[in-house]
Amino acid sequence: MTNYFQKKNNQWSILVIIILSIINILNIVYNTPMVPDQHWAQKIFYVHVPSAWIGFLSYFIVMISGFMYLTSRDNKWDNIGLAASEIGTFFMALVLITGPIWATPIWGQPWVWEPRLVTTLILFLIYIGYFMIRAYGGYIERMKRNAAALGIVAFINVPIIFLSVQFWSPEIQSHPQVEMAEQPSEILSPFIFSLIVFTMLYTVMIRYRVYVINLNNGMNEDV
Amino acid sequence: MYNFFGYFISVYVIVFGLIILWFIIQFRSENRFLLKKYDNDKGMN
Amino acid sequence: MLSVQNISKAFNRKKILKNISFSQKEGESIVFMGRNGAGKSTLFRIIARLMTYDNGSIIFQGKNLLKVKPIHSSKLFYLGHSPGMYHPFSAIENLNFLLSLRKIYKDQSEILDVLDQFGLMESANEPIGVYSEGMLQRLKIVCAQLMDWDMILIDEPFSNLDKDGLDLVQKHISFWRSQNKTISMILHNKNHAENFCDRILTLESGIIK
Amino acid sequence: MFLVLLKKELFIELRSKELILSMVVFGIAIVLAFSFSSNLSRAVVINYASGMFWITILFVSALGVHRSFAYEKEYDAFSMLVTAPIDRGLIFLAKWVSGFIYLTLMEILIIFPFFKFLMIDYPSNILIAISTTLFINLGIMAVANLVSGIAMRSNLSEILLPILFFPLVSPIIIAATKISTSVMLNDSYVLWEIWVLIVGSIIIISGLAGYVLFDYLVEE
Repeated sequence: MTNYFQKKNNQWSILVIIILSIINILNIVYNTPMVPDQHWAQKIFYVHVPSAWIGFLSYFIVMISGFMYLTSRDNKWDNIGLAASEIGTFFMALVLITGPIWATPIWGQPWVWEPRLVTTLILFLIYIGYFMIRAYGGYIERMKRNAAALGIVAFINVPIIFLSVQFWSPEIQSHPQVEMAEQPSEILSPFIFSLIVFTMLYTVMIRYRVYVINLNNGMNEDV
Repeated sequence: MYNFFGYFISVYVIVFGLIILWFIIQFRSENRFLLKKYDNDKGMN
Repeated sequence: MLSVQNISKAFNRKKILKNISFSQKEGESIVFMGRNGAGKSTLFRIIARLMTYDNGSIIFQGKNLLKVKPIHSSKLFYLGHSPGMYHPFSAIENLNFLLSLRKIYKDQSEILDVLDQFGLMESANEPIGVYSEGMLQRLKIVCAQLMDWDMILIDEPFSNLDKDGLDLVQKHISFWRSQNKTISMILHNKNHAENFCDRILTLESGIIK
Repeated sequence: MFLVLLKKELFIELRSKELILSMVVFGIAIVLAFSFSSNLSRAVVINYASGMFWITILFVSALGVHRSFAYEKEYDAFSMLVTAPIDRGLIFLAKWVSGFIYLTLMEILIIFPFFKFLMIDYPSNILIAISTTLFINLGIMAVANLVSGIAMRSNLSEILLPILFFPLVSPIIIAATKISTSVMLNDSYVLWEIWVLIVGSIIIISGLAGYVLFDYLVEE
């Protein structure tokens, strides 16, 4: 039971991630255009949207692993579900922290009923309930089933929450970069690069977390 | 030229700081489990 | 009739049942014994599909219960510790509901005279919330008598029964056995077990001895 | 088979009348609280009325669905229901429809004091108002039963149910308030047609999810 980072390829992966992140930050700071009136605040976009993308991606993985766990009853899927939900909620929290910071310079007031932010908030609240179920769901095997079911229910509600919030606040001037396609290419390419780096970072994080969970479960089993 | 620079820096510090913090927490909890497991194995044989 | 192959179940990672396997032929009756917490009730609840299990398989009348729709286990009946009925309903309403759940249509007189046999006639119309433990136990046996099943799982049929309640239940169980029905029970004292079953299996910390 | 389960749900309520009484009393208490706090001008109350109404319905349905599952826990009646040879999704459907009936009954009793206490005049076309309210009740009860199916067996179900229920029901509440305000001001249908579609999609999705997931949730 060695350390996760004693294995050769894991060391390589974490090194690659560190280098790529540094390149990513330098790339964002230096060769992205300075949008006339937003100046530096616009550059938050390169971090804010990828972490939101990872949050929703990991909640999607929670749904998939929940579905697989319910059908195949294999503990492996539940570990993935737990790891994905933890990292997903971590990134959603990041989005909810950086959102208002980004909104103050651009729109003047911190919290704005913008569809994406509100969907993130609602999902974040649902996942607080998810971790409550994991803590108080009765004995472990049943708690895993309930958590998997909630993971599925939470994600199938994402499109509905997004749609209902979208129509609820059309009058608010929408997210600055809502039309991803028409962005000038020199904004788009660093954004795509940052998105890729964040996704790779996410894969390393989730593998590491699953390894630690297995260690934890393995340790309890022998007791 | 450097207006809103404060917001930019704070967001990046928060995001990458918390990610590094997360890795540190995982690393420490992993060591704790390995240590506990090592005591178990040592105690066992 | 029923074959259980290496069922195992864990609560909070503590293995309660470790690879239980046994089989039961038509008309054979088995008594499970073992001290409290050995996993007897858990095994019964798993067979009755009330509780999930980690691995293994249960074949009832040739069908794997996990893979198949619940309709196929209609001939299997389970009586647990708790009466499993609704406290606001009266005895008759509960029985009618449970019978219609299994698409069995019996006229009222038949229900009434079985209730009469068990001495529950005078309180048949009161909500079972006011029944005593012994009356609830008799009501469970009445329910078993009315249902049509090929195999029954009874969890401690003789608990908190008075003298003639005991004779009544014993009479019915031997009546069922004479009708070549498969019965598996959980009992605690030996002499009861002797004259009611062909085989005794003791469950000791998750393994069948 | 579904009718048998539904008949049981309705009879159990006729027998003890616990559920409806607690829902009505709780609803009236909330309406009283609103009417005391809203001594504002009638104009303000008009556009808040639908919000107040749906908040009352939200809390009352959380209470109601929790009560209806509490019956199953007494004497472990659920075990006989689960071991019966029926498809477990039917239990969810029966709970859903009986919850819908109770909620509608409760609303009928609440509507009169609600409009009187808050001095609001009734919406002009009653028919549309009633049909939309029933439609939204169905949506709320679908989510409520799905969530209580998940939280019911855990030992902290009283706390878990509201925590899980309110975030999940928030899209319906947004849609409900939008529909009710536009019904009150009787705008043309095309304006609030999107909200009816949203509530419809929630009903379909929660209903299906409940029907499929209940098989896994119901086993101990």
